[in-house]
Amino acid sequence: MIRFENVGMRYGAGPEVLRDISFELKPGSFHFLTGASGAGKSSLLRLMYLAHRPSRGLITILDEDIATIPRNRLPELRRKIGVVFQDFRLMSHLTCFENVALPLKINGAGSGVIKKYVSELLNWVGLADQANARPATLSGGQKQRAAIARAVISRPKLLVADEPTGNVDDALAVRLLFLFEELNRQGTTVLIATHNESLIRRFRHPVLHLEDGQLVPSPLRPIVPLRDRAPPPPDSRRFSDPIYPDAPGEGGRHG
Amino acid sequence: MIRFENVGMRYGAGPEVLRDISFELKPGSFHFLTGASGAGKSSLLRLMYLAHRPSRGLITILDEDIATIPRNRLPELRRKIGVVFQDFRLMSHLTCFENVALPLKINGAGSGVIKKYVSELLNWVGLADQANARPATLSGGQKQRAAIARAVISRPKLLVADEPTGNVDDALAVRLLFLFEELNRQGTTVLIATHNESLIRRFRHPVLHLEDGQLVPSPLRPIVPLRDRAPPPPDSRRFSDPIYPDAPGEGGRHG
Amino acid sequence: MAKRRGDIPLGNDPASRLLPWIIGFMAFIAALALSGALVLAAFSDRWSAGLTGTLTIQIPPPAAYDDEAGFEALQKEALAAVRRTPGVASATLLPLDEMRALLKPWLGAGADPRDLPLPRLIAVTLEAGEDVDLADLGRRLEALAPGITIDDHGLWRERLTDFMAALQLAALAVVAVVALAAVVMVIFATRGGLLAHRESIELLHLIGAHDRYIAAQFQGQTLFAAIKGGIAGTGMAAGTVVLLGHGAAATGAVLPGALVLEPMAWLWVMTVPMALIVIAVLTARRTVVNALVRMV
Amino acid sequence: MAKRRGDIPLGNDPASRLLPWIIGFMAFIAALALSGALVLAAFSDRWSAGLTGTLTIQIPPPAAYDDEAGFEALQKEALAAVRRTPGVASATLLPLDEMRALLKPWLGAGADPRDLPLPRLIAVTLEAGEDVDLADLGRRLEALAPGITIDDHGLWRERLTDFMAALQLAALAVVAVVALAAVVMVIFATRGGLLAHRESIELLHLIGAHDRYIAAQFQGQTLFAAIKGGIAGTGMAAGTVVLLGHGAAATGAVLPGALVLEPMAWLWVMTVPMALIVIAVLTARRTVVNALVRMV
Ligand SMILES: Nc1ncnc2c1ncn2[C@@H]1O[C@H](COP(=O)(O)OP(=O)(O)OP(=O)(O)O)[C@@H](O)[C@H]1O
Ligand SMILES: Nc1ncnc2c1ncn2[C@@H]1O[C@H](COP(=O)(O)OP(=O)(O)OP(=O)(O)O)[C@@H](O)[C@H]1O
Ligand SMILES: [Mg+2]
Ligand SMILES: [Mg+2]
Repeated sequence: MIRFENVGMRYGAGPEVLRDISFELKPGSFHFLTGASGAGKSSLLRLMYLAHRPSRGLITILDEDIATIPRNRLPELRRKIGVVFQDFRLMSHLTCFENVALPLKINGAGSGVIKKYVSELLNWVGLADQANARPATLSGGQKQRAAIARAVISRPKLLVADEPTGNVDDALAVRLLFLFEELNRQGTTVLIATHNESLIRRFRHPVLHLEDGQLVPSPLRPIVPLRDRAPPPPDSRRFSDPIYPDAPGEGGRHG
Repeated sequence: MIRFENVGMRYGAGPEVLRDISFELKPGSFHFLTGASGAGKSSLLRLMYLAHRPSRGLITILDEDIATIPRNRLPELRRKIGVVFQDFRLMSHLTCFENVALPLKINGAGSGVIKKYVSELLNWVGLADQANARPATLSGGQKQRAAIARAVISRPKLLVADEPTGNVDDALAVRLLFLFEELNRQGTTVLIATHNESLIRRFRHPVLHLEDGQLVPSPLRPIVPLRDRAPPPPDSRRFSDPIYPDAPGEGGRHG
Repeated sequence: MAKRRGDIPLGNDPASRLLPWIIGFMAFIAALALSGALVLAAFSDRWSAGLTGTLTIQIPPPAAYDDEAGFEALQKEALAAVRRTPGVASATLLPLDEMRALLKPWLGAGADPRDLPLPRLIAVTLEAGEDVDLADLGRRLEALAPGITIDDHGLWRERLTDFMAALQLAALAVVAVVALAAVVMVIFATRGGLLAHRESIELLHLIGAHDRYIAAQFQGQTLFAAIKGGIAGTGMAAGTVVLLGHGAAATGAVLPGALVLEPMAWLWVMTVPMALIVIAVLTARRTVVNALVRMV
Repeated sequence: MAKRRGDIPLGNDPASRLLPWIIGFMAFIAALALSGALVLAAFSDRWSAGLTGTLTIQIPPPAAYDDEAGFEALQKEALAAVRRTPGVASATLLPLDEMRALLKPWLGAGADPRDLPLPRLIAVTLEAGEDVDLADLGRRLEALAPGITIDDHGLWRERLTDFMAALQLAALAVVAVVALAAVVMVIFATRGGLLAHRESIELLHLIGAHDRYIAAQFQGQTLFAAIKGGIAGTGMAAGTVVLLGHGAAATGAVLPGALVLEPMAWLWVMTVPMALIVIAVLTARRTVVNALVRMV
């Protein structure tokens, strides 16, 4: 469970870029996060993936109160959170394959397991041909897909994606959203910050809307009940889980 | 005038990512460039802003044959080309203001001129408050707008923009397109690579479409005659020209 | 494939690329300075061995020109007294012939000093490392007969030791500066690496890497750089020392003993790269651990 | 505001931050080594001045004990012969009293060598820098009377000069290594800077900057680093030299002349930072210009 209560956030000694944020994401929910450029979407996500501490308020991430969690237990919690960064943050000296494999490697997975799951996922996002390419030689959309693959490779309990479809065309964006929905169906809580209005219209998930650092009702769609979801699209495929092989919902076809 | 004749391009010893590209952009024209992720849009733009040489074919940029131009005349030609990079490429240690001022500074402009024009332009793209912020402290959309401001600050003869609206919402995207159109109206040749279909639908400029490294007719809109343009939107504003004060079409209101 | 390479491109950043060179240079200087100090120590020992470790005792001839028997008895007593002294290895009465040979240049080649009333000299060799109580010996000899004097070549020895000590002090000062410089440079290089890779480090943190996982990569990198640099620098210094020794020998130097290092001294020189490696790794570890806990 | 700072964040990258320290360290070592060589040179000059520059000529007493007049004539002739020799500054016959004082220790305090047939000694001072043809002088003296010998203290002088030369050779080897190391390090640091900032450089190129605009920033950066490091390192070395000199003086060393640098020698030491700065800037410029023409 994710819960924000009266959260404020500032960078350094600057003004508060987030103010009085309160909301709750149920386990297994799927939300969009919208707002104008500079409204604070990325900042809110930074709080969720534990890159920043709030200046006030209470944050609970996956049932952990992040104000009291000791530093040495942070890595464990972070391994349950997958992040797609707005600027990708791929390691420039590692290949596409190695970048995607990184979370598994840090988790101590064996190279056989790594090879199997990473190849499968690269295939899914359409990067099989670029497996051995360095990020510098990837196109914008290819980088973005590699970043997405890295975020989902370890089947996180919480997936946080910042503008994950800004560099791909609409067809590919829809395909990537299917990937997130598949993950969501297996129990992952998903929050996606996006500017893409056609995506939000197509995938009827509830929307959190930020305006100038505060949560306000979305002009596109007020927050709707959790169960009101679009049915899974026909070409969504499952992929197997390298880290939690017995995760709920597992057992689909393998690509 | 921009002309490509049977151009091919490869990175290092890799396969050709562009093949048999032939087209011509008339001075003062405005084109979109579309194509799936990895189709070669950014590569084509790299050729246009002289970051890469073709492996074959003939390229003429602003009436210069780039195969024969001596190295010491390249800077002069490049100063006439404004570029919005897909990954922004802001200098991380310079402020937003200094980044936008860079082309003027390299051109030898005085600090009074720089201050006037940069402030005006930052105002236009909505970054007046962030003038003294480093890129690392800007949001994704703010970075993108700074990159756009830097590309247009010196009134280039050719403007090349790679996915300039990937990180901003549709309203802001439209506003930025107005900026490009205003520039275009003053004589700048514009080429914009984008995935944003709603933008292409709204601004009825001709479309170059890439598929797997080759130019094919656009599914959205076949290339249309140059004069078939949308009328200027009501809120488009002119801004004054720091480098070519007597550029054609100059004389609008100053913001 | 992902296993062989570190996650952070540490080998790539400028600071890391410089580190082996810096450490190599410092190892070179430190090893050279240390070798210098050691060579000087051995050399000064050997040189002053010709001056120290020996005494000359001079027994004046008796005032009465004809007391031959008394003079000989006095010589024997003095010799016995000297031999009894702790720390004396041997003592010999210089034969009259040698005395005369010594005197010859002063008397002219043609002179025959056979019948002169000459003082007698006792050549004393001291045991190595022992300190002889010269004051006590002097008192005892004085008691036998006034006028017996001890010459311990003190001035020369003092000059030489002072000079050598000054040189050695300079050499050791250089070694100390190198150790300090090594700490400073490693701190800077490591901070440089942390700065250059702060985004990679943040990313690793955010995907769940422990501090020790990250610190290990820095430590490994520094260890590698220090080993490379330390060995290369010390090797070059050793080569220089050997070459200088050979060069000095080739110029036909008449120095008392060549300018070469003893085997034990080589062991000391070998401690230079080891010390540098230990200093570098510990410094890097401390710097990284301190920095990491302050990051996200 | 945009004017004050370079476009490329050169001061920020690890290699650039290290550069002043590296150059400082190298300046320290080079200045110290050069000072050492200079101190040794001056010192060895002063020390051997007591040994060289003088000769002793010994005239044996005549075989006939009573040929006083002949002996004195011989002494005068020899003295005249010596004084005629080019390069001789002065020559004095050692008075008999001094002769006896010299002999006293050998003859015993009580002996009176007044009536001994002593050889006579001529003390010769040579003109500084002049080379005297000793073989010719020897032949001429031999012609006057067989048995006249010349003692030029050669062995001592040779030992000392050899030793000093070996030390100076080592010091100059260090200076040479430092110069080489400076070139290598600057090349690496500059390449590191080029690598670290290759994106900034590409961007500057793409928005129309000339190569010289970019190269100037690197050169300025290196100049700044070299000035900082060169001055600091040389200053520290000068401090060390002064301290060592004082330390040596304070221990009451009986060295012939203190271990201090002459004013002229200080000027030489000052060339160290200047040479380093020139080496650094030229190397940086070359490296950058070579690299830039190969970029877009
Ligand atoms: N590291 C930082 N230091 C200081 N201020 C920052 C930092 N990062 C962001 N900001 C400021 O915080 C505000 C919110 O930024 P944020 O990145 O959260 O916006 P966003 O909603 O993600 O925008 P976008 O859609 O453009 O990515 C902006 O005004 C931005 O300038
Ligand atoms: N520096 C490079 N070295 C080698 N290959 C590259 C390099 N840059 C791009 N490529 C390859 O060239 C192809 C075209 O890339 P390009 O960046 O032009 O695509 P794009 O149309 O801009 O895609 P996107 O919409 O995702 O940005 C891709 O397959 C990419 O992997
Ligand atoms: Mg953002
Ligand atoms: Mg692209």
